[in-house]
Amino acid sequence: MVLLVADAIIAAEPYLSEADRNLGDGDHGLGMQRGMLSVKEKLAALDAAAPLDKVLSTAGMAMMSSMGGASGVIFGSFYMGGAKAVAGKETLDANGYADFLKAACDTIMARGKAKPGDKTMIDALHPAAATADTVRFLSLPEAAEAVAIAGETGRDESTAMLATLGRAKTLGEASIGFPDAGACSVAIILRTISDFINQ
Amino acid sequence: MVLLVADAIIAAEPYLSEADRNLGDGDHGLGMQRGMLSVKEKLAALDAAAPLDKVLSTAGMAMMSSMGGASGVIFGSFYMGGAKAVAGKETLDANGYADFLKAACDTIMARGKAKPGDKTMIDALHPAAATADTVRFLSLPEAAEAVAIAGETGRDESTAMLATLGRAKTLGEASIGFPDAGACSVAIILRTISDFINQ
Amino acid sequence: MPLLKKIINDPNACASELLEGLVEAYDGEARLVGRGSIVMNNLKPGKVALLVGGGSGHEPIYHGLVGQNLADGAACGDIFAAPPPDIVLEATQAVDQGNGVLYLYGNYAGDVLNFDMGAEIAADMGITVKTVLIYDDVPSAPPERKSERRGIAGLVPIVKLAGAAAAQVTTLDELERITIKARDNTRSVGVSSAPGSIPATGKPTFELADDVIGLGMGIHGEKGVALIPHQTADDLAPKLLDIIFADDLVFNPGDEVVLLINSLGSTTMMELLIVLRKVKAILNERGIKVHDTLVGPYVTCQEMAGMSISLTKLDAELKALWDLPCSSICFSKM
Amino acid sequence: MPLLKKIINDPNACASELLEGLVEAYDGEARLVGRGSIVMNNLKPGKVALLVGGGSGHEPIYHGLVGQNLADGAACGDIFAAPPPDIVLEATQAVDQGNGVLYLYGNYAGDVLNFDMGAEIAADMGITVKTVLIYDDVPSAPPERKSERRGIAGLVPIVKLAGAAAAQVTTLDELERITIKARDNTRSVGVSSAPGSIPATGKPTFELADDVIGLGMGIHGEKGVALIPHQTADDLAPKLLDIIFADDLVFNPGDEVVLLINSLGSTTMMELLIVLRKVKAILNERGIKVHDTLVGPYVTCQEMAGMSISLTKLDAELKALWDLPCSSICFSKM
Ligand SMILES: Nc1ncnc2c1ncn2[C@@H]1O[C@H](COP(=O)(O)OP(=O)(O)O)[C@@H](O)[C@H]1O
Ligand SMILES: Nc1ncnc2c1ncn2[C@@H]1O[C@H](COP(=O)(O)OP(=O)(O)O)[C@@H](O)[C@H]1O
Ligand SMILES: [Mg+2]
Ligand SMILES: [Mg+2]
Ligand SMILES: [Mg+2]
Ligand SMILES: [Mg+2]
Repeated sequence: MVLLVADAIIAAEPYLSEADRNLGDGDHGLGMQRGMLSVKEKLAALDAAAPLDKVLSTAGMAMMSSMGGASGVIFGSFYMGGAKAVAGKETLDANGYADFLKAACDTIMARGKAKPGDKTMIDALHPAAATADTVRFLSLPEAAEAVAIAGETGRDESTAMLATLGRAKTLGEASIGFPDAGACSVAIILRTISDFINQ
Repeated sequence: MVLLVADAIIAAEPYLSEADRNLGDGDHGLGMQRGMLSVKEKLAALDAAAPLDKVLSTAGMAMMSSMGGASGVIFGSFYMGGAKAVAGKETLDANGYADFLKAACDTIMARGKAKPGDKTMIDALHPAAATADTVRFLSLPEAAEAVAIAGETGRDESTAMLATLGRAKTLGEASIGFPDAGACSVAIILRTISDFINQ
Repeated sequence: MPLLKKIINDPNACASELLEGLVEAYDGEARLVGRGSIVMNNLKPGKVALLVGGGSGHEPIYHGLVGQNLADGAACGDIFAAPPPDIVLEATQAVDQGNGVLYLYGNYAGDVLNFDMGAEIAADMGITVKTVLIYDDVPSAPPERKSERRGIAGLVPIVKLAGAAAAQVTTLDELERITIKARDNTRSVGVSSAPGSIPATGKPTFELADDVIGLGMGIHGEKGVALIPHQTADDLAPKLLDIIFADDLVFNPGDEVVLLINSLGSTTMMELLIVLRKVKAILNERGIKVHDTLVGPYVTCQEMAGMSISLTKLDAELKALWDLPCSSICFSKM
Repeated sequence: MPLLKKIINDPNACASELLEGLVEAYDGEARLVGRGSIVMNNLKPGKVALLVGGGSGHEPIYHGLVGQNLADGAACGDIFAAPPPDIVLEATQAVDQGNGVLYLYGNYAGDVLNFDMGAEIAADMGITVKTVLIYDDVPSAPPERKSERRGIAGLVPIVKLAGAAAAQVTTLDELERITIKARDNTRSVGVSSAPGSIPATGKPTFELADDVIGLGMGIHGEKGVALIPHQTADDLAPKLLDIIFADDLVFNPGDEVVLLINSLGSTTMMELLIVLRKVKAILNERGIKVHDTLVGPYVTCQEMAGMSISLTKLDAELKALWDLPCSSICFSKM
């Protein structure tokens, strides 16, 4: 699953870089691509029987140490932070997925100090995590789809936001009208997860 | 007359620069323009009764000190060198014109060490001076026209020549196929003189 | 954009290959450390260390400021990307001489996130780290939110002064104090007229209409705060200086400054000198004395076109530090 | 070509305005002389003088090489045009300290014609002048017609060495001898991938197809001796070095050299460093020791894209002169 996410992000490089070009320095897709290529490499080296949290933390570490930039720490923390929440779990259910997303979101917010509304990837991840929390009772496929939709909605809503953090900050009003690049990545990640679970 | 030549050269700036772009650094027209603007300025300051040689040497000095580049010295020497030959003369006849051109050509060749065939302005000036020498018996209008034609022929013949001097030298074979920029200037100068005398 | 015929190898290997080349440029004075750092050889034991760094693609900074009486090392990221925490850590361990390390870098979210993580791990290992952020780009935030400003070309005089201090102080606190003073005495403002390109994609970092230039554009090609008509050097220079003089740092007649006119890449030295001509005239009118003038492409964004003006106000302490000779790829002083 | 939004004033006044700006960059160390020269202040009486010069538009050279232990003055022409004789004369009179003046400039018809005339008039005034022409551009003529070659980026190490010598010698002959040795020990070769433009017209100095680069192109954008396919840094570097090694100057294992990787303008420092990486590897293989490496835009042609490699072979005398500190806008050494 993590590998599918990697491929989806790698395939989306031009789109993600373009998104960053509107508000930032145009390299978000390249950074994510660099990170995901490293994830694939590191996971290939990992033995197949490795527990879920080990897979996730390995992926997170790979991104953190290969990407650099804001998203290296941010998206590295996504997997690394989330991994703790699923320690010991063999498989994921709606409950575990909710725990994972909450832990990921909390870790990133603690690190990056971004709040919802700052026009960052948090604006896709936070609503997604909140949704996951409210649909714990659903089946994983149903929950994952609800989460994916929440992420996409959050990404779309970031378009209208005024950037108050990161590179786009200095744009002020000019930052309105474009979705945040990191939010675009989050939407792709959550969508890929749901499609995998639902296929 | 010298003023008409100045205006003709200034008007030909793009054409002369383009010619230099093919073989040199593309600034011949700009240098000649700079020189001729200075000529007009200096001659305006000169009293109208100034003798011919004074007018010519003033023009030559103006070019020499304002243009720089190869053509500053070369074309400055054209007027300054030629001026000596017409010292004391009130007006120009075919004889005087021939003397002027021979002196101009000799001065430039002494300075620049260029021989006919090196693909420089000499390849227009030298045949023109030679022609002038052979038509001393003609009327000035007839002689001036013959000289103008000789200059234009020389310019055209420079096209086929292999550059062995100046910036174009390093082009080797690549220098063949374009007329020399300085030769183009000479042709314009001699043509303007003839048209003025014949009008 | 015309097709750019860059003289490179693998477009995705530019950052690592240029760093290898940079180390070669030091002719044995510095070495490659870990995955992406350059560090001076034979640092004095006990020396208070100065570490700079940031994304690559802005050469000759940051890594070109490693040198004698300048930075002791630099942690380098990929093109336009802050170095990851483990590279920061590798550099920190290499420069540390037991007396603490000062991090000095530009104020960008990515850099702060990564350097902070590196600092945390270094602290766990018993290395004392302090951080001074560079934020000299006046138009990027109002004075009351100064600490949100970006770091641009003003980093050159700031690193020069910090490097001189690092060569002389005995404590990290002392280095921090002087570096903060250098930072707080530095203001910059710039314009950009054409984008640079991202080596990996060849794509321009932004687009700009033919008749406008971007005021306050970032050195990464981030959009500026305003688009103004393209204009002459003599019209532009006073506008830029007014932005600096309108800020909270007061420049009085008699004040001495270091002046830097920086090219973002393809803006020619000819243009910088024509701008300098006007800038000096204005400073003279105001009675501001220029102690030293720097002009050239120090902080670039590939072949981006544009320039910036930076002023660093000197007091006696900073002036003495400025006059200390230094040597590096980016900036040397006899 | 995209529309160039140069930051200038009157396009025909660029040369004079940039020179005024350049003088300002010296913060009182140098002054404007006559119509187009920059000359160091308080030269030592009796000093053997070194005068450089040439057309403008190639900043930071030539006039940026005026400085301490470098050139005493520079005679500057209009954009790409050699200075007229009277400017050469004004500069000559200003730098002369009664012990003779050495002219050191690039081998171009225009420069030779104008400097020679200046020298003649100076001689009439009783000033002893000698001339050393710089011709380091290997591809521009075969070894047997070496003296017909153009002067390109190799002028930087040559002027640096001549300037150091001028600060120490007591006779013009001695300065001439050392300068000739520096010139004869220097070789360069370059490529160009995109034209610069003439400020007055905005016109590119030449055109080049999208898939080729010009080998041995002049710094004025004169056509090169050959067009070769655009290629990687690792493919190009050996080809360029082979041209130098195939020339008449022998580089033996153990020889020490100064290496200069020069950008013609918009070629980025990143690219230069990637080329340097390969060049150093090749020199190491050959056992040639690089005593000092210079990398950056020293000799430019506006925003022309391209780079050159220069090698200057050092003997004991030249090495000692190289190590003398110097200070200028173009090149400083601690
Ligand atoms: N403090 C932060 N908290 C959360 N996300 C952040 C923060 N700063 C930046 N980001 C995210 O990182 C994205 C930019 O990533 P990227 O372009 O790879 O890094 P950089 O900005 O260093 O070039 C932004 O779109 C935003 O979503
Ligand atoms: N040694 C020389 N003798 C005669 N004419 C010369 C010589 N060198 C150059 N020229 C002329 O000068 C012209 C170039 O002039 P210009 O472009 O103004 O100077 P530069 O070559 O310095 O840019 C050439 O086309 C050639 O006709
Ligand atoms: Mg980015
Ligand atoms: Mg020319
Ligand atoms: Mg970035
Ligand atoms: Mg010229």
